[in-house]
Order: sequence, then C-alpha cells, then structure tokens
Amino acid sequence: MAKTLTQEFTKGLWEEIAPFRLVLGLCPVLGVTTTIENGIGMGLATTFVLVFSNILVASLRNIIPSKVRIACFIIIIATFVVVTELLMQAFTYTLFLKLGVFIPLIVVNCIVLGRAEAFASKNSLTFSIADGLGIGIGFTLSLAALGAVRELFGANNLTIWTTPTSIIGIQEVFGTNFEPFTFMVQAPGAFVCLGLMLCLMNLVGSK
Amino acid sequence: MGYMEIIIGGIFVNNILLAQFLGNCPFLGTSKKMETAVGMAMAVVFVLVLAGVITWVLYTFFLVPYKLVYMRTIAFILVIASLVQFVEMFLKKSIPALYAGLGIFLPLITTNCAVFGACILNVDKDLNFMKTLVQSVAYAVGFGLALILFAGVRERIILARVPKPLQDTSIGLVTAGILSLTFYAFKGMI
Amino acid sequence: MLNQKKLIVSHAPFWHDGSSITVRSYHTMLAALPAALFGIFTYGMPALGVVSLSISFAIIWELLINKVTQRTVSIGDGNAALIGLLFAMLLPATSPWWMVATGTFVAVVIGKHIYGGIGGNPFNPVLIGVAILMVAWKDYFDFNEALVNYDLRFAMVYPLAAAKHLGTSGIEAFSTAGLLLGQHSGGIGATFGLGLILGGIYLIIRGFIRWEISVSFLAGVFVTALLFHMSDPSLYAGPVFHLLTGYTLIGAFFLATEDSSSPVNFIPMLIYGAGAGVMTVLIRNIGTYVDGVVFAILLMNLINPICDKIRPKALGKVV
Amino acid sequence: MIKRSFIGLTKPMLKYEALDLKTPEPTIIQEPKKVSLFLDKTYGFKDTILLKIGDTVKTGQKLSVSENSDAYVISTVTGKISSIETLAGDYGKTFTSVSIEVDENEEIDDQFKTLAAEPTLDSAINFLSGVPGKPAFKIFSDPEKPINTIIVNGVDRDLLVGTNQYVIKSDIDAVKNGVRILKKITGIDNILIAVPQNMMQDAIGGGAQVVTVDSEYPATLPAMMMQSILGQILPAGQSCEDMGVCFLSAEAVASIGTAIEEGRIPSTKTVTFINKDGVKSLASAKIGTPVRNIINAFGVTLNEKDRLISGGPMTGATLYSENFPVLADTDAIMIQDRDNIPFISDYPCINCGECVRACPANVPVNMLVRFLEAGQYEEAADQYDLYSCIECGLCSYVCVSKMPVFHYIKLAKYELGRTTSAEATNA
Amino acid sequence: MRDLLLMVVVLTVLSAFSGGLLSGLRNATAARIEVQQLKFVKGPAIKKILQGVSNDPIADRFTLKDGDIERKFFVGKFDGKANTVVLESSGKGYGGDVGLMIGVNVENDTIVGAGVTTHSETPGLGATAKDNPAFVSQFKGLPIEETFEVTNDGGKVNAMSGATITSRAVCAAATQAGSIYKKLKPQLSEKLKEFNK
Ligand SMILES: Cc1cc2nc3c(=O)[nH]c(=O)nc-3n(C[C@H](O)[C@H](O)[C@H](O)COP(=O)(O)O)c2cc1C
Ligand SMILES: Cc1cc2nc3c(=O)[nH]c(=O)nc-3n(C[C@H](O)[C@H](O)[C@H](O)COP(=O)(O)O)c2cc1C
Ligand SMILES: Cc1cc2nc3c(=O)[nH]c(=O)nc-3n(C[C@H](O)[C@H](O)[C@H](O)COP(=O)(O)O)c2cc1C
Ligand SMILES: Cc1cc2nc3c(=O)[nH]c(=O)nc-3n(C[C@H](O)[C@H](O)[C@H](O)CO)c2cc1C
Ligand code: SF4
Ligand code: SF4
Ligand code: SF4
Ligand code: SF4
Ligand code: FES
Repeated sequence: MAKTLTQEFTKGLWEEIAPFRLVLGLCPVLGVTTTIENGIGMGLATTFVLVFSNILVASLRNIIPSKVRIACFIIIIATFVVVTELLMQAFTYTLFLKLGVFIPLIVVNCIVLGRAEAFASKNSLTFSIADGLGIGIGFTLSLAALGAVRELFGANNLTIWTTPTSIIGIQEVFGTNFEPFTFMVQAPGAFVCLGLMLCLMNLVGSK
Repeated sequence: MGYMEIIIGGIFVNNILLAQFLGNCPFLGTSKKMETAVGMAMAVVFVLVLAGVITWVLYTFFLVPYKLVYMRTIAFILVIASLVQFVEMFLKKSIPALYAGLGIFLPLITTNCAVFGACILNVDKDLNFMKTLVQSVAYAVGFGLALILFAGVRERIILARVPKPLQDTSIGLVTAGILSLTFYAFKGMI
Repeated sequence: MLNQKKLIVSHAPFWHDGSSITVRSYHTMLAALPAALFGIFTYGMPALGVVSLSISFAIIWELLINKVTQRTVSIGDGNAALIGLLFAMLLPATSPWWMVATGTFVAVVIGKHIYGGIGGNPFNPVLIGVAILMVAWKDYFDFNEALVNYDLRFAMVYPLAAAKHLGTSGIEAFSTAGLLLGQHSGGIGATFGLGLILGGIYLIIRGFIRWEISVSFLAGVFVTALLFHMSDPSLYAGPVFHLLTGYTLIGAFFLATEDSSSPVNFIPMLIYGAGAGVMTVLIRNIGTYVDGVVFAILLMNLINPICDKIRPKALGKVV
Repeated sequence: MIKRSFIGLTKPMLKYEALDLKTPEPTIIQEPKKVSLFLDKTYGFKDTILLKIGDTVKTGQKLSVSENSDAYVISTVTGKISSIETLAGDYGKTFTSVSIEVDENEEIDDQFKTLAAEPTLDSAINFLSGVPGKPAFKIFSDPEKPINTIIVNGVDRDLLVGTNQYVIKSDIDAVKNGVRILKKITGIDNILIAVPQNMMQDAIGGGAQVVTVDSEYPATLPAMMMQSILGQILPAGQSCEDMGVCFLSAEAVASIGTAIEEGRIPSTKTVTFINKDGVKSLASAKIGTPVRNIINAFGVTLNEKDRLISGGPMTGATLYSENFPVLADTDAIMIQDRDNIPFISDYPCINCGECVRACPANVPVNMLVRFLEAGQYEEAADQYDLYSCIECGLCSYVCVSKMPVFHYIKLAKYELGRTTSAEATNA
Repeated sequence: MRDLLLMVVVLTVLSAFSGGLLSGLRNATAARIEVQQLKFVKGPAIKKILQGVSNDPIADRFTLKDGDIERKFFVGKFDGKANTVVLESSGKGYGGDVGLMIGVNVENDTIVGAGVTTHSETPGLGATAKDNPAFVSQFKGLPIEETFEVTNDGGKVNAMSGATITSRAVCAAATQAGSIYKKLKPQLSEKLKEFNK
C-alpha cells in the first residue's frame, strides 16, 4: 500500500516513533535527556543529520553501487555529523558542551543509518525528506518528553532553552519546598524512566 | 593514572554501558538469551580492542600532526566500519568456528556506540599507547560483564509473570536501570 | 451410581508440611520486631510514625497495583507488610512522609510487582527502595544530619561516618557492648544488634532463612574488615565494629536472605554471602558511601542467577 | 497432613513406620456382589471383541478382550459379565473395565493347574501377571534388556503402607518358595530380598540375599534402592530394567509361590487401609472388590469433598469414586478428611529453596518449576534435570508456595514422552 | 570491471565532496568557534579572576609567540588602566591536563586570581577545583614568579582533600604560568602599553 507524503511524515510521530517503537538509538536518549533543552537539542541535531543524509542518499540512490552502499551512507552521514559538530560549536556552544560525545555519536545512531538503508535508498527525494523530518521530529519529541519527565521530578524545573542571558522555561515547578527526586536525572533513572514510558506507550497502543 | 585504576575504572566505575550510556542497543537487543549475550560480548571485546588501538594510532600520528582533528568522526567511523568488514572476512576464511559464533554479531557492531564512543573517549583522555590498549580492554570487558550479568537476570525475568505491557523491552530497560544502580557500589573506588 | 459423592481429585503428594508464604512473612516480621520496637522506644513518636506509615503505604501500594494489574489481591500473604516493616527499619527516624511514600512505592511497585509479584523479583525490593532514596535524597539519609535534633543517652554520631572521616580515632567512644545494645545512632531498626541477632537465630532455627547466607555474609565482613584493619589500624576500624554497625546485622539476617534474589544451592549461597560481605567493607573503606550493605547486596543479587548455576550433579545425570 | 517441626533447619525427615509386630490379622472383606477387573489395554475399533456381556466366567479363568492384544485379566470370581467399559486414567493411560456379577456357586477354572506342575516363564507370563502384587514377568522375556538381578521388595514404596511388610511377616514361606521358583523359571540367580531393619531375621534363609533398607522416605523408591543396595546410580531418564534390575514386590513373589505350590491363582489382595486420622489397618479383599466395601468394613464415612486415595500419601493417586475396585497393585487405600486437605495455590515459586534441599535426586526444582510452568519442557529436560527426578513428591510436600510441583513434573514427562513417540512414528 | 570503476569513482567523489565541504565549513567557522570557546570555556574563569574590570577582556586579547607556541593573553583594565593580564597554562592532573587561567598584575607581579578551565577530573574529587573557590583563592596575592607546591611536597598550598594529584596539577600550572610570564614580560609590557593609549 503506497503511502501519501503526509503519511510518510506522520508515521514517524506515532506509529514508528523512535525510540519507543524501534528501540534503536537508545544511547543519546538515555545519555542526554536530563533536561528538555538537551532533549530538544539532541533531537534537532539528529533531525538535521537525518534529513540531509536522506536527501543525499535519495538523490544519489541510482548512482551508488549496492556493494559499497553502506560505506557511502556512512561517509554521507559522517559528513553531516561533522557539519553539525562545527555548526553547533560555532553557534550553540554551551549546548554542544552539554551534549558532549553524543553529537559525534550520531554517526552510529542506528536510526540514521537505518533510515538511509531502509527508506531513502529506495524512495524518491520528497518522500525521503518527509520520512527524515517525520522520524526526526518524532525522535525530538520523544527526547523532549523523556527530558521533561526527568527534569520535572529530578530537578524540579522545566528548561526549554537557555540563552546566555535568560532561561526559557519554568523553574521550581513544585515550589521551593520540594526536594527534587534526583534519581531521575541520574543514569539509572534514565533507564527506569524510559522503561516505564515504554510501558505506558504499550498500554495506550494496545487499546 | 595507573594501570590498576584504568582497569577498575574501565570495568566497574566508569562502565561504558551503565555509567556512560554507550552501546545500549546491543545491550537490550542481545541479552534475552545467555548464548547470544556471550557471543555479542566476545565480538565486542574483539572489535573494541582492535578499533581502540587503531584509531589511537590514526589520531596520534595522522590527524593531530596534519591538523585534521575535526575530521576524527569521519575517520574513526570509516576505520571501524572497514575493520569490522575485514575482521568478518578474516574470520570467515581463517577461523570458521569463531566466525560461526560471532558472525551475526559483527555487522551490528559497526553501529555500536560503545566501540565508537570508546575510541573517542580514549583519544580525549590523551593516554599513551599502552594505556589506550589497557583502557580499551577494560571498557570491552566491562561491556561484556554487564551484558552477561544482564542476560542472567533477563533469563529469569522472562519466566516471571511480568504484566503484559511491561514485557520485553520495557521491563528490560527498568532492569537495566537497576543494574546501573547496583554499579554505584563501585563509586569512588579508583 | 446416581448418588455419586463428589470427592477431591488432585495429584500426589497428599500431604504438605504446612509451610506457607503467609507464615513465613509473619514470622519474619515477628523476628524483626524486637529490633523495630527498640528503635521506636529509642526514637519515639517520629519512629513510630515512620514504621506505621511505611507498613500502611506498602500495603496500599500493593493493593493498588493488584487492582491496576487486575490480579488477585495479595496483601494477605503479609509480604507487603514485611517489605514496609523492613523498609522502615532502615530509615532514619526523621524521614519525611513523602520519602516513605516514594520509597515504599519503589520497593513494592518497581521492586516487586513489575516483575509479576512475589517470586519474580531479581533484586531485593526493600533494597531497591532504599538505594533509590539514598541516591536521590542523600541529605535525608545522612544519619548525622537527620538525627541532629536528638539528644539521647549516647553520642549522636553515626559510627560509620565517624570511622570513614576520622579513622579509628573517631570511634573510640563506641564499645562493643554499647553497639550490641543499640547505644549508637542509625536506622530505626538497624541499631539493636542483640535483637537482630536473636531474630536472625530464630529465623535460622525455624528454617525461614538459610544460615549459609547469613553466616558467610558476616564472615565476609569480618575477614575483609580484619585485613583492612591489619593493614592500617589507625585508618580502618576493626572487624567487630563493622559487624555491629550500620546495616550489617539487618543485612545479614533480613536483607541478603530475601528468597527470590538469593541463591538456593550451597556453594552459591556461600559465594553470594561472602561476596556481599566483602563488598560491604570495600565500599565502606574505599568507596563513596558510608555504609555499603545496600549496594553490596544489590550487586550480589545481580550475580545470583549466574552464580546459582553452580549446583550438585543431579542423580544419574549423564554429562 | 504432617506439620513441619518447629526446627526447620533440616530436611523433612519422613520416617516409614515399621509394621508393628502385634498388628492384627487383616480384616477379611466379604466377597462383593459385583467385581470390576481392569485390563491395561483398551480394545480398538476394529478389534474382534472376545468377551460379551452375559458371558459366564469361572474363577481363575483368563479373560482377554481382543485377539490383537495379549493383555488379560484373571477372573477372581465366578459369575456373569455385566458390563465392559473403557476408562481413561492419568497421563493418557487407558483401561478396560470388565464387571462381573458374582454367582454364589464358585467354579474353578483348572487350565492353570496343569501348567503349575511344570512352571515355566511362559506360563507365568500368561497366567500370573495379574496376581496380587502385579509382577511384570514380561520384562524377563525382552532380549534387548536382559535382567540380571531381581530385588524382592519387602518394604513398601510409600509412607504408612504396610502391605509388603505384612507379607514378609505372615507369609515368608510363600515368599521363599516364590524366590525358588523365580530362580528356576528365569534362570536368574542373583535375587535379593529387601526388608526393614527389624525384619532381617524373618527373611533369612531361602536362597535370596537379605538386605535392609533405611527407614527414611524415599529410601524405598526403586532408584534409591538401586543406589543403596546395588551401589548403582540410575542414569537420568532410564528405568531400572534398562540397567538389568527388576523389582518385584514381596506380595507378588509370595503369590507366585502360592500359585505354583497350590496350582491355583491367588486372588486375594492385602490392602493397607489408612483412616482419616492416619491410623492404618490391614484388609484382605478379592481383587475387583469396590473400595466402598473396604471403607464400609472399617465403619468410616466418606463425605463430600473428602479425598480417596489409592496408594500412600506421597505417591498415590486419587480416586474419583468409591466404586473403583481394588486392583492387583492397590497396596493401600487412604482417606483424607476435607478439613485436612492441603490445597494447592496459584502463587509462583518464591525461590525459597526448600524443595532443592528436600530433593533426594539433586534436581534444581526451583528453576525446573519455572520452566515447567511456562510450558518449556524441553529446556526443563535439557538444562534442569527433569529426567533425574525419581518421583518422590517431596518437593511438593515442602513447597512454601504450595505449588503442584510434582504434578508439573509428571505432566512434563508425559508430554515429552508423547512428542518423542510422535516423532518416532513420524520418522 | 565497470562496476568496480563505478565504485571507486563514487567513493572518491563522495570523499572529495565530503572533504571539500568540511574543510570549507571549517575555515568559515574557525574564527567563530574560537570566540565561542573563549567565551564559554575561558570566559567564566576570566570574569571571576578579573572582577570589576571596565573592559571586555575577551575582546581585548592578544597573542604572543613563545618559541613555537602561540599564547593568548587577556587584558584587564582597572580604573581605566590596563595593568592586568590573564594567561593560561596547564598541568598534568588525574584524568588528563588541567587548564588554569591565572591573572597577574604587571605592576607588582602578584597574582590577582586564578581559575580552573578545562579538566577531566573525577566529579566530587578533583573536579571541585573548578567550583570550589577556596582552593584557587590561595594563590591570590602571591608573587607569580614562585615555585608553587602543595604542603605534602613542602610547599604552602593546601591540597584539596582526596585530590592531591589535581592540586599538584594546579600548582604545576601556576608555576608554568610564572615562567611564561617571566619569559614574555618585556613583550607583555609593550603590548599593554598599546591598550593604555
Ligand atoms: C507520592 C508523593 C511523592 C512526593 N515526593 C516528594 C518529593 O520527592 N519531594 C518533596 O519535597 N515532596 C514530595 N511530596 C510531598 C509534597 O510535595 C509536599 O507537600 C511538599 O514537599 C511540601 O512539603 P513540606 O512543607 O513538608 O516541606 C510527595 C508527595 C507524594 C504524595
Ligand atoms: C545495533 C543493532 C542493530 C539492529 N538492527 C536491526 C535491523 O536492522 N533489523 C532487525 O530486524 N533487527 C535489528 N536489530 C535487532 C536484533 O537483531 C534483534 O534483537 C534480533 O533480530 C532478535 O530479535 P527477536 O527478538 O525479534 O528475535 C538490531 C540490533 C542491534 C543491537
Ligand atoms: C504473629 C503472627 C501473626 C499473624 N497474622 C496473620 C494475619 O494478620 N493474617 C493472616 O492471614 N495470617 C496471619 N498469620 C498466619 C496464620 O496464623 C496462618 O498461619 C496462615 O494464615 C495460614 O496460611 P495459609 O492460609 O497459607 O495456610 C499470623 C501468624 C503469626 C505467627
Ligand atoms: C518480593 C519479596 C520481598 C521480600 N523482602 C524480604 C526482605 O527484604 N527480607 C526478608 O527477610 N524477607 C523478605 N521477603 C520474604 C522472604 O522471601 C521470606 O519469605 C522470608 O524472609 C521468610 O524467610 C520478601 C519476599 C518477597 C517475595
Ligand atoms: S493435567 Fe491434571 S487435572 Fe489436567 S487432565 Fe491431567 S491429571 Fe487431570
Ligand atoms: S521404578 Fe524402576 S522397577 Fe519400577 S517400573 Fe520404573 S523402572 Fe521398573
Ligand atoms: S519429586 Fe521432586 S523432590 Fe522428588 S525427586 Fe522429583 S524433583 Fe526431587
Ligand atoms: S519449595 Fe516451592 S516456592 Fe520454594 S523454591 Fe521450591 S518450588 Fe519454589
Ligand atoms: S544508539 Fe547506542 S548502540 Fe544504538
């Protein structure tokens, strides 16, 4: 059944939302989501790489010989990852510092390679852009959601974006008396939180 | 930093999986059965150590002198991808028995954050050659250890009466969290 | 025959020794009672509050999760109450109510019920609850800070913290008899050494816990502490001190022995117990945490499934 | 049921009670108006049925249902066949039940008498396989599994049961006779007789080496006796016959002795009757007598939801009706009051390890039961020693969760047996 | 053969494209990245060291050649007078190099403040060097051309408890800063004069 352009876009937002449905690309999901801001930043960086590598792969799909396709995909993806690294260093340096090693790690993110291989190498340019955008935004939303839960309980804050001069978001959501449940922003909390969110998704999905 | 600290640190305190969040996809993907977990663990040890050493050499003797550090992401991933290819071909031809055991896990390793991440961490830490080698081995052993322990626990969970929506990955993640919590035991021990 | 009587048809054996989960739970609570009551007498109303709150919350969470998962109500087996009691015994008497609520939730729901309830849990639920609270609200778990407003007959300094920060010189005030009789600060039910030992012996004699685990745990603590002490007597406290302070005794008799997360075979039980003992002292002496029992046992819980594969050869097994 | 002792450190320690020397003679159960005899096979759809309702049969007559099967039963009474039914038992077993209305005037079939003068293995196989004690003579004729040792079981398999011990005490001459005949017809010289410590004297002399068996359950189960008497360990999944050892109950051997001596096939079974309060008595009943008659003879009332058991408390099988007959191997009838029945629960294993410590075969029951509960029988057999189980029931007896562990084990063995035999036929 | 050729060509073209794109981008962003790094990594430390300055030290920076190495100096103006420079040096710590920013008053050659910048020390132990003002403030007011050592080694700097190695690294960095300062003092004074114009 052929899908429309809109469907290709929206499937990434629910049906195939990563990482919940695909259970891939877990490392950044777990590693950086201590705040919404980090989640969004990581998500957008991944989306950027995803969309541009999809564009290039889809445009070149008829030229790339199948034997070396994985190597080509990797070169393409790695190129955009470095582009992202450089741009982030130049324009959002603090975020770059917070996300640390996870930015270069986009290169091994199974989702990105997975989309190149499974989708962009077989579909037209426009569809591949829709796919990349959809999956990327879905990924961003998931990361933001996880970041929101973890930050809310673990730090009593909701930070959407920090600029050098101010913070967009809410601080001390539960009031100043609340002692944050810092387990949530620690390593084990990431796993537990993601696991429980996945359980919720399964519950909602099965209805 | 002494060797002992690198070893204890790499295996337990800064366990690449549980403390640094690297390599989670194979961690969850290959831990349902002890057999696969052991296979994956061995494959990772093999590739991670080789890749760690080779990327260090590449970084120290090529990228740094030629001021190409910003290209390390590309350089490393290409090294790892070709290394995996090469190891696969080599094993297939020369040690078929080992290939039969590790073969299916090798392609997965190309997209394993643990391998790539360990290479990056190694060069970031500015270690010398021997220490890089020891550090890679420690990371790899830490990965294998966590994976195998996790598989032991997961084998039991599969037999428990876990509620439906929690089954499989969901409960796996929660358990991985507790696993990571138990590794807090080693905090401060280096 | 028309007037056929309905008889019970079932499978052999037709006898049962009468043991049950309910009986085990209540007897474990009974064994824990002396230490818990001692804590309540020592710390007064706040301690009583924490204990009753903890037991009630544990039961409420269990009931709720029974309803949510649509399973038979299992609060009757006493396990939830036991979890509540043991959990409270580890807490400082001043724990705020929300900490008790969160901790029992973690213990009962995350620790036990997501694994399908009793018997499925790979880790000791009580310890998961405590460990998560320990990392989330460090300050509330710092006994020196938590119990600062108490003025009791004995020095209100947490012995393990004193040993950690000041070395042996910090613990001269603690006599062995004092430690045994609960003349030191700590968790509500964790300080009364004599009571815990009596409870433990009761459980061992009744066969409710396996002596191999408790004994090897204590031996592990003793030997490791002794080695440390011999290496630097001014820095590391002696073995008896380690046996009688912190969670060592409650850990040996009530926490490490939780069924589902501990081994059942002889050699694995020894490995498990001794491993937990050794790790306890390692964490206390060279790790970050003041007391190592919680993480040491959790770590051994993790090793349990693999460790318990060491077992005697089954009859007639051909290899 | 037996309560756990206050001190729970040790294993269960269930002792066989040695038969009291002053045990009264068995209560003789009157011959019933109707008997039911069981054949171990059912007849197939296309089989020629040899028996008809209304046929008259004589005492001692050999009854076969079909030509295609060598299963038979020896009639214990004279009378008219009133019904022939097939019945299903546990784990896929099937029976044919032949009911006979008893005639007052007993006529004896004398086909066997002539054979008795010159006993052979063949005549034993053909006439004596259904005597009290149910000796499995057929195993002596399997050329692939030669038997080299016979153990005469003067002990009883289960707790509280005293049938074979009684035979040793009351009828030792018949047993010795039987041993002699067995030697003759099977050509096997190595015959041992196993008795409890206090009966050692009774059994000595008679051509069989006397050995004693420990008094703690499950020392009398075949696999345990192989180990304690012969020093052989039964390999997992194999039977004693595979190892060349055959167990015959003392009652069976005595029956052989009597049969050959007197030229008459014995038909009276000694049954231990275990009352609701655990008191045991002996009864002597014709094979085929409904269990009801025994219960009535002891003046016991069986209520709704009580439990009626054929065999002992650890390994017996429940009967769903009092009309069930005494069979050739019914060593005991046990009644349990509904208030004393320990129920099983639907709790999972809590990993307490009681079963592991109780298991005489070192089976990792705690793990095994998880796999069995999940229906993963093959893993259970491969990794968790399902086939090492000697079926003593101790694991269920001690299970804190009150899981039907023993039931799971038997079911798993049965299911695995079915799949392997299905594979064998398909292959 | 054609396939092989195609493979080689595609791979080469891709690599070339990638290399070109990246080196172009690298050149285009290099300057900005440097500013950003200075602003976010060194900026906070510099700001702390030069409390109350009237200029923007990151904008007022200059480089000097120290042998082959280019060193950056940040200028602080107090009361309209450019009399302070901040320079960076480093020492070997527990987990790698520890970067130290150190501010020196060129008029009396004393330290006006110091702050740790980059490091990979253990959180809770060595990492406190960065957050804990008590440790680095020990350097304040000391003459720069000294050899700094922790008390254990016979010096007068109190080490952070549990992090002697990091403390040593900071001392070594300060000592190194002193020698750089000494070596480049003449040029420094020259440069500062330009700022005072
Ligand atoms: C399940 C549950 C969890 C809670 N967790 C916290 C918590 O983590 N931290 C906290 O300070 N209060 C927690 N609270 C309590 C309320 O937020 C409390 O009213 C608030 O902290 C103010 O309390 P205080 O005035 O006693 O400090 C929790 C309450 C419930 C019911
Ligand atoms: C890094 C990584 C990449 C994977 N990629 C794929 C993939 O492309 N396709 C796929 O079917 N499974 C993929 N998997 C999933 C595993 O192969 C999966 O666990 C295995 O197929 C067994 O899954 P099962 O539980 O469905 O049998 C991947 C796993 C990992 C760790
Ligand atoms: C001190 C003590 C208190 C007990 N309290 C209860 C109780 O509140 N509820 C309960 O069901 N059983 C309680 N029991 C256990 C019962 O006495 C009884 O042994 C048990 O319910 C039987 O378990 P079963 O139903 O599994 O056979 C208690 C036992 C002891 C020793
Ligand atoms: C989920 C669960 C948690 C338990 N927690 C403990 C515990 O921490 N300590 C304990 O002694 N018993 C605990 N018990 C009860 C224990 O397994 C055993 O029944 C009693 O200790 C009696 O031996 C627990 C049981 C279960 C199933
Ligand atoms: S499993 Fe048990 S209850 Fe079910 S048919 Fe078989 S014997 Fe009967
Ligand atoms: S238990 Fe042993 S003697 Fe009895 S039938 Fe089975 S194999 Fe034969
Ligand atoms: S019935 Fe149970 S206790 Fe007995 S041998 Fe089998 S597994 Fe072991
Ligand atoms: S006795 Fe029952 S609950 Fe205990 S380990 Fe054995 S099967 Fe599990
Ligand atoms: S995202 Fe890290 S291994 Fe897949």
